[in-house]
Amino acid sequence: MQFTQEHDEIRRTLRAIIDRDINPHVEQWEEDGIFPAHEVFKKLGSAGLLGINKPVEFGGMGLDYSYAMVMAEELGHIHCGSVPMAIGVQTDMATPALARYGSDELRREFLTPSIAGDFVACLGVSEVGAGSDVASLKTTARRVGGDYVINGGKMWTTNGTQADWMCLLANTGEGPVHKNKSLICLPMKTTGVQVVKKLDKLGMRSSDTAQIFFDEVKVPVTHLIGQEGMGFVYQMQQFQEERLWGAISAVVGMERLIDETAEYTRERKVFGRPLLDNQIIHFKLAEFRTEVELVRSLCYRACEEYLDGKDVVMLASMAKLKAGRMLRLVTDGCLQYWGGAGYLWENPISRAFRDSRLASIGGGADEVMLQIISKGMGTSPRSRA
Amino acid sequence: MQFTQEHDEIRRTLRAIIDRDINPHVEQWEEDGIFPAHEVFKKLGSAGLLGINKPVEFGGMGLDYSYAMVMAEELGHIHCGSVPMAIGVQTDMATPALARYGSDELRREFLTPSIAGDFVACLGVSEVGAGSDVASLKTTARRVGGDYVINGGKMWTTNGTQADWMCLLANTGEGPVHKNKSLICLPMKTTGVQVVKKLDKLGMRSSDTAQIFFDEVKVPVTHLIGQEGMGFVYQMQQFQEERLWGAISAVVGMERLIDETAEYTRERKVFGRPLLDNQIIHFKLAEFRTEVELVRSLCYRACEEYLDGKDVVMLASMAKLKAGRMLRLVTDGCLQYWGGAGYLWENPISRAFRDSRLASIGGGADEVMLQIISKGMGTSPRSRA
Amino acid sequence: MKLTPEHEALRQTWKTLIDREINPYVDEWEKEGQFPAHELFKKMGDAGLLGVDKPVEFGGSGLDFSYAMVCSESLGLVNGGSVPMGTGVQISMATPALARYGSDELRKEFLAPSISGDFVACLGVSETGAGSDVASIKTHARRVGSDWVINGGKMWTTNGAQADWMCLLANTGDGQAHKNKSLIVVPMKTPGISIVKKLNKLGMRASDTVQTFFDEVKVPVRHTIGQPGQGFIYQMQQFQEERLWAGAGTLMGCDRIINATIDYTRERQVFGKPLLDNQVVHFRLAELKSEVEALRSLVYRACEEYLAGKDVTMLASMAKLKAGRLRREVNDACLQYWGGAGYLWDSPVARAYRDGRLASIGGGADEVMLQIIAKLMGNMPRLGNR
Amino acid sequence: MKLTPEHEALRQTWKTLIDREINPYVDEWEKEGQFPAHELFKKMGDAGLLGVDKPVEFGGSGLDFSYAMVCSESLGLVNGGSVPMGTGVQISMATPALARYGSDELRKEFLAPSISGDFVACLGVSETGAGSDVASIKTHARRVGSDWVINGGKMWTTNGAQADWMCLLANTGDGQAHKNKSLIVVPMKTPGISIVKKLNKLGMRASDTVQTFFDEVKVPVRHTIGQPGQGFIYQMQQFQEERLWAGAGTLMGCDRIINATIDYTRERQVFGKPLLDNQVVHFRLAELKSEVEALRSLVYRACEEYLAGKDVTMLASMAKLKAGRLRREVNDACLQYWGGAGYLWDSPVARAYRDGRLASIGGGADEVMLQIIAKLMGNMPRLGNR
Repeated sequence: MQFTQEHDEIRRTLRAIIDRDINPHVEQWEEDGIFPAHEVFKKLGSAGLLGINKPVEFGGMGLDYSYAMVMAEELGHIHCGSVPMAIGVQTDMATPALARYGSDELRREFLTPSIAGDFVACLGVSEVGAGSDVASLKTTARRVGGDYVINGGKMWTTNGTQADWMCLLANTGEGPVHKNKSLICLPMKTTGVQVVKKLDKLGMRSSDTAQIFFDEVKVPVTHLIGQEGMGFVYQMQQFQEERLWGAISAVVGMERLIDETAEYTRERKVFGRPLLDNQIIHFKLAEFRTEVELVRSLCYRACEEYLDGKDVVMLASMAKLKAGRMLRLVTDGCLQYWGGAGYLWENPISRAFRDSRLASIGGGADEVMLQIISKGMGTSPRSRA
Repeated sequence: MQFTQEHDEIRRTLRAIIDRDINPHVEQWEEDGIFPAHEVFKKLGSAGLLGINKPVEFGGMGLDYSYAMVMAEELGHIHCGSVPMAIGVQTDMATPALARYGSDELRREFLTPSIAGDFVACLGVSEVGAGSDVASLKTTARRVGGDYVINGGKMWTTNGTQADWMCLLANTGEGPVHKNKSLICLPMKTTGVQVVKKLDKLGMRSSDTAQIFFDEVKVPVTHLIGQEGMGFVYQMQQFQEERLWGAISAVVGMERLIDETAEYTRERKVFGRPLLDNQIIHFKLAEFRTEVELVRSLCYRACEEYLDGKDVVMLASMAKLKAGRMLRLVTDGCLQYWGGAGYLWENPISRAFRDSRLASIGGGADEVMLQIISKGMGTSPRSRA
Repeated sequence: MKLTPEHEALRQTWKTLIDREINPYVDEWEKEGQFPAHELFKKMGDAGLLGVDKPVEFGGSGLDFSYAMVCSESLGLVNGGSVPMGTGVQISMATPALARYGSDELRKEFLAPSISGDFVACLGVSETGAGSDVASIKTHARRVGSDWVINGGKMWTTNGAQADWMCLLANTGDGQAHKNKSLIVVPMKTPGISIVKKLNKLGMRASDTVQTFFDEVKVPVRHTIGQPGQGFIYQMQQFQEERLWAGAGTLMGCDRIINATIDYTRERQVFGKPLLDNQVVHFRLAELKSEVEALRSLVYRACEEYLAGKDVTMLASMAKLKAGRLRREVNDACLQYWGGAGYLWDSPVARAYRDGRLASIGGGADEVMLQIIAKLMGNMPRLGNR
Repeated sequence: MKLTPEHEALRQTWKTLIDREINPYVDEWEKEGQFPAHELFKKMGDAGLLGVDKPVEFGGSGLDFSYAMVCSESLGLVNGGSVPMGTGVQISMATPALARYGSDELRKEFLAPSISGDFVACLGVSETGAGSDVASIKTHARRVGSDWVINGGKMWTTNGAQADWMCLLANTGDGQAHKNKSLIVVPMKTPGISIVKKLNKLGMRASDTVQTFFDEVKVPVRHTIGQPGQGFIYQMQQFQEERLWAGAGTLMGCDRIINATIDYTRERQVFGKPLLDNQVVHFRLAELKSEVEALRSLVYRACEEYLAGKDVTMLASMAKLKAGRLRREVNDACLQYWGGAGYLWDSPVARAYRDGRLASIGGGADEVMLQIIAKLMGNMPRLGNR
């Protein structure tokens, strides 16, 4: 993976916004339990960072995926997990299908403002009864004249209380579960859309995660993304970007924690010498750093193959799996060396510990990744039945 | 668990035999690929160590299980895994059912000489197609007049080439797989018993592990242990002792390796100071020692409950599981600190590495233990179906 | 350690009290940032639960330490780590030395009401600069007439905001770090004591942990526990019980989370079958349960030897080490199977995850235990080489 | 690292040669305790496999290092670790410095025949007292007229019993440990060289590993590779390629064992279903495969940066570290699912288990890698504190 001037340029631009407009406010946002998505996204949008690999006609930069990946990586400099996650939803989880399959009209209406940072997007896939098991979701959108009438509900919706529109996955027909779903652009202001509550979570405290209900919600059928019945397929593709994003966005954060832990333990004296001088500590940090480079390499390689037009389902799932595992090990391991100080609420390491626990659960749990990989290896019973 | 003078006495007696009659010959036996079981067992038998918890009428000491456990623990002082394993087969795997359910006549014929050390016993349960899955074994013993006529074969039989008799598990009827089996005392000299080959193994090199075939082998029905059809049940009980034995017999060996590694690394200088001074090493040894004490405590507790007449299937399986896992970690971890020297064939640590890999496989693999424990917890699907 | 019907009865008493007086209120206490120690301890005291192994003449039951172990183990039934920790301080961290070495007068004044639940106790050992490294504490008490005049500060003090008295470790002389310390009973109302702030922690959010400062704080010299200069030794003994307590306290806490996870995954349907039917799930739970039983065996064995008068520093340290590691492993592994539901703030497993993380840090970090064990194994390098 | 059709072709050539000339004989060689290096290397030489990244004028193909990586990776197809190790010494451990810094005369005399497969090479760095700690080697060469006179000994020398020449690291001066060493080409037939014994190892049993002694061994000074005194530097560079080689060599070795385990467990019926259908089995294999792909990505990335002229000491050390750890994990985990069959001496997984254990020890132990990484992270203590 060879990086160009343009890649570095993106890193610099994003980094400047992070240092100036994001990190100084994280503490407050964490306390508020929400961050001002519109305000932050507008800044990112104005800098062109919300449409790096999106079509130019809709305000994107039209660059290849490697540039989007570089942005995801750089997001690790943000001092919490919530804001990067929200940005990831906007750029890599709720919009790829729209950008790829949406009609020009639909893209003008929803994609352009999302790239500009005027709209906040959210993704409506998970439900109370269907997290890992997407195929079994229950929300329906039945056709009535020129409208879809939507009923049901979504769970774990990031950006849910602030979003202007949702990329909704719903059942639009009977038939087999993999062929009866569609992706629909749903304006959140539509009557019948009810944000039930903001969920109180272990971590990701400045991210607003909502539960949402739909009661006879009407949207014109023109809001359909691509073809009816292709929703499941589109979403699976969209998941690929989401997983790669999830993996690469973890790398710099881990690196930062490792460095901060080295710093802290270098200053901290116990039994008269720097904590860091304990071999158990500097070796452990070396081991962590090694694992981080493994995750990074895996992402870079997946990106290269993705650019070569290869199917990277396997590599992306492996990267997501390993990133989730490592985030838990690295945050838990580093916190240990901060001792009591690391256990204090505002300490960055304790926030990272809370936030990163989500990585092995959200966007397809570790076990889902293992299932996908087993399938790809042709070793899971289902795959041979 | 409070130990008495008698316990220590047994430790002393066994330890003397190990130091005088066993350890000096281990190297040679390992090279020969076999050890003289009759010779060694005679010495143990004469000291009364082969019948510690066996009935006095047949030459045993009639002591409770805690004394047998102390002996198993002490066997860890032997510088290889093969000899302890062979002794374990004699005392805790092939003879418990006979001692508990055998007729006086049968016990006089087979138990007494096995306790005296004149007979070497082996256990005939595993088959090529039935290792973990005992119920599915294929060997049959059909009744013909006053005889059983045995056909089939056994695999992984420890002591197989030297044994005088086998405690054989065979199908003696049709019916359900848990009710159609019986345990039978089978003299190995009987015509039709054919020891096909001594297996060449990764470790346990001084133990003779055989594959055995039975072709129309006749033994009188009086050789039946207890009741016909109860074989599976008896064997499950016998497994309980086998597993507890497997766990406790691992403890001292691990302790010894940890101490020897401390010794070696204390002497060995690298970059001008003792290897042991590396925190990564003395902390790792501390962690290992902690895990060893956990295994030991679990065995002691299981023994106490066993003596109280409680069912210890769960604790025994947990002990076997954890012992197998720890043996692998401890031998692998210690070998690391011996460096190249540890990789040399005759090095005790490299032998331990080869030998101990069997612990997670033999006598019920880790996964079988997990299945038993899941069943006991009422969490495995089968157990709820 | 043989569990008698008496042990069983004690466990039952705890269970009843926990079901009735604690678990229904824990969520509320977590929100408020502390549990009402006086109110709750009084209930425990009335039930005779705060002094099982304390002398009868001061209101205790005079039973052996195994009963204290049962208290710790039973507290694992509480849905959260704060109450067990606070109660542990009261029963086995701040009071053992006083009960063993305190003068009758001192015990009448402070131990008796702590056993009856009228007083809340806290322990003053850790300082900002000296967590693991107790010998290097800076707080000192100089003798002025018949008083100690105390200056300095303590950190990470559990129960600190509500405590009536502190079992304080302070330097009362210059000499050698292991011989110049004393344990002193300090009433928290004494002028000069200021509680700087209640610490905002990752977990244990129903427990009041504070930082305290001492500015010319006067307490009578007769408040010294046992011999002046013996404080370090006493505290080391006190640590032994604290570590055994921590080991025992982990057992039912882990059982509780494992069982809750079994129930949850049995109900939860994914891909058309109970989550629990996944072999990775029930095998993992079996593995964790095995580890819990191994720890339980170690704790019981250590307790037995302790009762037999043996030195159990090694076994107690091993129990503490393993307890910390295992808690983290169990909570992390179980949370995984709860998925998003487990990530919700008030889910029992999320709370256990936050609270349990302290286990490898508080009361002597894992690395301190490793050091003790390595030392007892005779493997620690000469200081120059560390 | 982009894999071109040329890389693919090279891989094919290796596969054909391995299937035809190596795997059918490995069992036999294991019994004999060594593989016939001359015979086998000649075949590799004829196929142009021993000098892919070596200069054309000495019989090499003059391709870049990525092709050497492909050689290493392809050798993972061999059913055992001995041949890949011996070949690795020939291609990437004993010859890179000679190819890069050797005089034309020296390269004509030793490199060319090593590339054609007529000569077998070995590397003389490790000593009994200096495995990880290269700077402290004791073997020295003093200059007498136009000769070096060598005394000392080497340990753990792969190919040692069959080698025609050794790339020897010796002290050629007194000065500073990093500036007083030279790499010298030593013909193994030279008088004064005695091979003490072939070491009997836990694994790698088809590889001849020896201990060597040098007693007044004379070789002309022109046998010095590059500048005298630069030996340590050259060797450090040579180590970099050795570590990348080790990383790449682990990939297909692990793939091979994972795939063999998939095949075995798919056939093996337990409790009436294929062993592979157990979720713990196929999930575990999926996890291991993920780790292998992560390592593959790291190795490719390191190779790319190496080709781009960047310093890859850090990435190469990480690759070596992870390679050792992963080999052990894969072999141990897979052997488990083979049960008794995997414990049989000649089973591929038992051999991998024996052979693979060396990966964390040879060519710089895991702990040495950790030290290098910690150092490059700027986290190593001043020597006094270590």
